[in-house]
Amino acid sequence: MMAVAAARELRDGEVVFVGIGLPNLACLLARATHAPNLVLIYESGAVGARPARLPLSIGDPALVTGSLMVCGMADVFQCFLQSGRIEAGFLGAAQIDRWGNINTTVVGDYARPRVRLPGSGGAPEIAIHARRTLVITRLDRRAFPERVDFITSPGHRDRAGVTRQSSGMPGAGPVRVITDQGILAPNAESGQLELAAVFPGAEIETIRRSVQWPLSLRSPLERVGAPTEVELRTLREVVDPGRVFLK
Amino acid sequence: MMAVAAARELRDGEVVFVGIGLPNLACLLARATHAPNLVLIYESGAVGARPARLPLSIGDPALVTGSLMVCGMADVFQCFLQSGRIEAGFLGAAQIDRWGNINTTVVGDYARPRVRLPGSGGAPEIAIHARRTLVITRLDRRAFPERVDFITSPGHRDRAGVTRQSSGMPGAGPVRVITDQGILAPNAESGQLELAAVFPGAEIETIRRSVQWPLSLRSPLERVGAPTEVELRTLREVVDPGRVFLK
Amino acid sequence: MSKVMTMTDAIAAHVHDGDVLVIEGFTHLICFAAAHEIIRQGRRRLTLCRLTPDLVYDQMIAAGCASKLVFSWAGNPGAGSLHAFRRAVECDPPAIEIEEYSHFGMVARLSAGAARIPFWPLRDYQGTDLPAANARIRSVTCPYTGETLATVPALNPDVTIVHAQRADADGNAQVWGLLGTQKEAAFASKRVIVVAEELVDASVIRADPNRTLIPGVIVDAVVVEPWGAHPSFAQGYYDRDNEFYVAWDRIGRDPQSLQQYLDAWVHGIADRAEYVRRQPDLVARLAARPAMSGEVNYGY
Amino acid sequence: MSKVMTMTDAIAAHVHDGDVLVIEGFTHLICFAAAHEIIRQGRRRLTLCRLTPDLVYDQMIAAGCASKLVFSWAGNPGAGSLHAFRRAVECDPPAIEIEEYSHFGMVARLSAGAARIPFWPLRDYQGTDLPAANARIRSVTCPYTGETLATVPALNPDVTIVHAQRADADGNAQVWGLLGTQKEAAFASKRVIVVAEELVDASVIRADPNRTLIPGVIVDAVVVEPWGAHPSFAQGYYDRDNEFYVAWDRIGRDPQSLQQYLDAWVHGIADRAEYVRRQPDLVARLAARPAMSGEVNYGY
Repeated sequence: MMAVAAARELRDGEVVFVGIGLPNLACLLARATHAPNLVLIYESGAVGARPARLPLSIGDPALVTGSLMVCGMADVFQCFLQSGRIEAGFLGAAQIDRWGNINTTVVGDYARPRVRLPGSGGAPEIAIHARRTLVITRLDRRAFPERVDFITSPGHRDRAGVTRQSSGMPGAGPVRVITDQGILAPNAESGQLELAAVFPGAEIETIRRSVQWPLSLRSPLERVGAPTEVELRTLREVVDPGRVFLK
Repeated sequence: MMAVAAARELRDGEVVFVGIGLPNLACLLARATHAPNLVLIYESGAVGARPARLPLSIGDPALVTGSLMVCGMADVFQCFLQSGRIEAGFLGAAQIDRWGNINTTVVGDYARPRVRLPGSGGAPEIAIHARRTLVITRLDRRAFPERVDFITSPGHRDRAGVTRQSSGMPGAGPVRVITDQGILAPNAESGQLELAAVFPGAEIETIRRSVQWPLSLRSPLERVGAPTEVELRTLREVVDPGRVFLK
Repeated sequence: MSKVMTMTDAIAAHVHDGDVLVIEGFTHLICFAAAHEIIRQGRRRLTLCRLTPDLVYDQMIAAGCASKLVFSWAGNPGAGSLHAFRRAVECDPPAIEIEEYSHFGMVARLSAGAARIPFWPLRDYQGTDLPAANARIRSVTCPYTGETLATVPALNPDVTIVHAQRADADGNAQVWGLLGTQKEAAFASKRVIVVAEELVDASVIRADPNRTLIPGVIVDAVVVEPWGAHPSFAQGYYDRDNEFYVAWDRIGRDPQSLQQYLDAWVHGIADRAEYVRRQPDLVARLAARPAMSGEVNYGY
Repeated sequence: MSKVMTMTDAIAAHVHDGDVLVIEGFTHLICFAAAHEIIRQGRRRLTLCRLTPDLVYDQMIAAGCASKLVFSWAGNPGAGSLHAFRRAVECDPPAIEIEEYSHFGMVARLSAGAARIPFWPLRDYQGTDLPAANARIRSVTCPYTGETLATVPALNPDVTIVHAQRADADGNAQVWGLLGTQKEAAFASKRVIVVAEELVDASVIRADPNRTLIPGVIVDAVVVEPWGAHPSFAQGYYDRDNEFYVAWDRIGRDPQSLQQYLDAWVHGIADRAEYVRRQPDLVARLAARPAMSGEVNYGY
């Protein structure tokens, strides 16, 4: 359902900065259904990739074979991302706060980590430069704290309350946080994440209890339709027939 | 004779930034005689070029075919030149002063030019970054003034008398000014150009009258040997059989 | 959706009076076909930017298209002076404005433009008169070493025209041989026109993706124009017309003969196809002989 | 003069205790053969730099080679954690020092290093805790717009090891597929070791000069090592060994099983040739199938 919901967020013809796992499933699904002209760019340098198999890593050789362009990473970050050519970027999150600030660096104190996570990768620059970002993460009380332990990628306001526009960030930031139970989106005025859409079978109260800040409800609250027959079949038969990422 | 004298300045195995015309003849001659492992780099991006014909322009296709590497010009200037990988660079000069400052920009006032010359090209950065530069220009009183009309490429001291080391320039600057009658070189202490070597048949007094500043003589003054049989034959039969640049 | 159109339509749609224009290519792949169409359509007040104005901008200056030139080396490569340029800057007052850098400075301006940052740092210009002649050459202090480095400002053209050996209908363009600053100029530009010697199927591009210099996602129009870079050259397609470069010194020296050239070879013909038809000796004189690259394997 | 030597000799000559080391390759062409030889020769107090430490530095950390890690994403790509890395930084006090950037920051550090300027400007890090965690992330004011841009300092390694598909005896190295930051790291480095899947005659290089990523003039040693990048991959030669990457999560999780791995596959064998001989299934499992690039013409 997360992959389906993410796929629906993509528009035909867009240039998308793709990560491995669910983002990749979402992009491949979107391209196989409503967005055949989606251009997939991977931080490894593959542009317009058409992988013949589901890539297991962001640098899978299948991303290269038959792609439109392969360039060095300096070009990826300077000429594509920093120059504003990326319309949508995906981010994961170990923790995310009410402003959409994301932590993928460390649980606990930076100098004395309880759990050391992989770190930044390209996430901060995606969060700053992509015209909009889509965050994909499971709903979990520990993952949605009042305050993240470390801001790896910026959301709509920093710790001092300064907005991303005032900090000079070109992109719109995390416009959708897609969880396994519903979608959070920033309030148009405050930038604070509120519940914007609920997936079939999900309970609003459960969702609220899974978030450590008082979660507002958007009105009207969108009820997301279940994956269609076509979406499910495409996912299972075309995108991930080997069930590498699908459970 | 100028091409022969310039060729003799090059050492085997060096990486040389080449210009078209005499510098190119000098490099090809050096490679055909005492320096078979000279690596020729052209500002157009051809590295390790082995032109099958004498290139008429710095971007001749013959510089590309069979070269070791062709890269973009950002790499030429950043990764090769600015990074200090170039051992010798050639410069031409419309005017050159006693400190080796070179003008290739304008005769007369910059805003109201009497003669507009082509301008900088890559000369300032060659003059600053190549470990040493070789200047090739005909001896002529107008070309060796007390003060150049415009400093396009820096020599050993600027107009205020500041040395190139104090200005933070990595290269040694113009270590040889090769003319049609002899070679000028900077005094080891002052950096002022003095007459270091005289070609066969040239008169010291004629040379001195062709320079607008009081030209010192290095002691001992080198008497350059005439082009050898091998040098002449190589130039005429191997390097420029079509007599494009040789008179 | 195909972006392929005629040169006439591409210039009409994307090159406007007053634009900041880059016709790219360092001696290699200079799109004279586009320049001639711009002259024919009578564009005015253009700011022309190139490292080497070359004959291409000398012709456009002579035709009255330019109000300003941004450059680093204004000669006829290997053959002498650009006389229309010299007449325009040696007259009093000058007929065009100039803004002058070194090659490295121009490369750095386009690199900054492509990366969309406002300046680029370089070690250059110490002891020269260039910063005094051009107030846009400035400096910055390194936040680590305290050193002073020179800076140049980003150059972000309104439109860049890139000539490529081949492209697909979406504008994915492959270039080999000298690369100049084509990639940087295209990424720096608001609009991009790709002109190709050959239109190829996307499968040709996808067979060798490292060869792609310009991605279709930044391209607005694709024009297919064989011999479109003559008298400059296209590696693997045709040689540089050195005879014409030498002849230009004579043509350009006399304003009247230059005007006759423009009348006959630009205004007097409809398009590049006619230009090629009227020079039946081009193939015999300049067509490239084979020197093949060999293949590599992209499989896994 | 040929620069070809054995891996043993190249590491002995060019990698010293205390060096700042880069083994390059972004998932592609990571030279495990060099890392294993460095482990075998018992190098100590290395500062290891890579965007993604990957299994290659996880193994070197486990083997005790490293005192510091400079990086931007420390995970097992597509398969989980780097457990030796985590143990080293999660213990109190940490067993290794870390210096952390984002990918763009690391790319920019190497770009500055390659261009030999002391810093690189980028738009990044606003609103993040990275500058607070790493005092080497600073800022600079644009001399044109007055804007504040982030900066990172140049990275100039003592030695960089680049794996290439093919090279000639002088070190002119050609790479296709993913290019990572190999070019920048090599140009930034004081010494460069090129490791190639195949040694080719210079004529192969000269037939396609645009394919050359590293010029021989900056290379100190050439090592010919087929399968030298396994378990990472070499486009056109062999696939990524995803099974091994997944297995590493289990091997690395337990310090004892990790030590057994190092004993068996690093200390317990002489060189990469033996490593390949002892895995006779590699070819059947991973050898690349053909997907040819096609040729282009470099003639004129």
